[in-house]
Amino acid sequence: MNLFEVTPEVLCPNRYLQYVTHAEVGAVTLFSGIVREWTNGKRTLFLEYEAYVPMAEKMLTEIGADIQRKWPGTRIAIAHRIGKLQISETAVIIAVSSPHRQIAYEANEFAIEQIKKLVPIWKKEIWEDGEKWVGGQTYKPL
Amino acid sequence: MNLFEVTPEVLCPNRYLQYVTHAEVGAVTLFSGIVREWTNGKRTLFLEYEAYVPMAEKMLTEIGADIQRKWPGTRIAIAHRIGKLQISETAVIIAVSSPHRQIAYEANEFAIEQIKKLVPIWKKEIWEDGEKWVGGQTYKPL
Amino acid sequence: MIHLYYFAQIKELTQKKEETILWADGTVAELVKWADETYPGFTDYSWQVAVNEEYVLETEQINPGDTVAFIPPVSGG
Amino acid sequence: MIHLYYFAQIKELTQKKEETILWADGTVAELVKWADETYPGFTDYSWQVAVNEEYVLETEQINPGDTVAFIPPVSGG
Repeated sequence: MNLFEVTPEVLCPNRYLQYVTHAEVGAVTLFSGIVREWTNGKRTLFLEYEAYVPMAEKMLTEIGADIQRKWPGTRIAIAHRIGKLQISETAVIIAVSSPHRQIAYEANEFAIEQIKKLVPIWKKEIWEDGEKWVGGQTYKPL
Repeated sequence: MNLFEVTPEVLCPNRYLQYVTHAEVGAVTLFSGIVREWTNGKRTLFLEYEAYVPMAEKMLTEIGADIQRKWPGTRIAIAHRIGKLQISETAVIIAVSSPHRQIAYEANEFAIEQIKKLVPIWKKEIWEDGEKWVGGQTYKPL
Repeated sequence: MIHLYYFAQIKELTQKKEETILWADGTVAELVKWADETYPGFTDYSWQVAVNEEYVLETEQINPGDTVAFIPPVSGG
Repeated sequence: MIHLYYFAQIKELTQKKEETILWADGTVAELVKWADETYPGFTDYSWQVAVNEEYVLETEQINPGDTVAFIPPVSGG
């Protein structure tokens, strides 16, 4: 029913939009996380994404299930790209459909927040004068 | 800089996603309003959209300008389709880009709320046993 | 002369999309009076008025050459 | 035996992506002790541990056949 993937292939928005669209859908939101050239005045040349693929896909699936529990009637597709990404390429796509629009926005934003907290994917920024793994928020089990 | 159109052509999400993407963009949100088959237990066969096209495009442009004043650094593309639309076809697309994601969600949702309040576009629902122009919210000038 | 546009349910009442009428001068309220006489039931409908593609109040003046649209409650999106 | 995965900055410290090591039994804390002895500086890094693709606490038991991953602060999206 849902679609969750971590892939080295270029992400195509239509694939995910179509996946979540069916006759009861009134609204689809799509989030696309894009490789930005400038961060805090520092110029990024490109990014390298790495993932613990089976666990990442499993956690994306759990995030999707969580969303459907919180907001019944939604359908979700999430894809995260790995490997070398150039400026303006898409690193992550989240598509959420719902009969009504407010839930589609809310559930979509929830998904990206959860991804940034929980899913084992890492980003290395490569600049002209160096590189660094970006350490984001850390998940602490209780 | 921005793109606002009211058109009888099928709306292609990629056109609007690409339009708002540039080197400083970190997040793009896309909203797609879809023709739903079932509304309050009533089955829709298809929809007819009509617009006062020049005023509608002008107001979309104003909504875009308003968003850029409220959230500097965003870029916006909005398209609304008119004519006969089948179930699961896209009636409206809103693409918003921003360096950071929260603004992209917020500005996108603001855009659809404004469209539903202000822009001279009308929807007629056609059922098996009748049809009706849908009267939404009404704009009251002070 | 002024040019008038009708949309959605209003268009179905007037049985026309647009027309040009003679107009010396007057307010939106006066045009509404004319419309209600010409198309019985016109004021039973809900609409806003736009002059030259801007929403206006009923006290707004309409001048020859203006374009006036009757805008029923919108339902785009 | 258990299978270990290293990612991102941890992978650069260990100079390997994965390895299989002998393991009778013990907790995550004991594996961490082994890792710090094997790869000096290991505990200077920040990471969570996942056993069989689930985040766990340091008190969790690791059994032969398990897959253990060291998960530095994630930065996907």
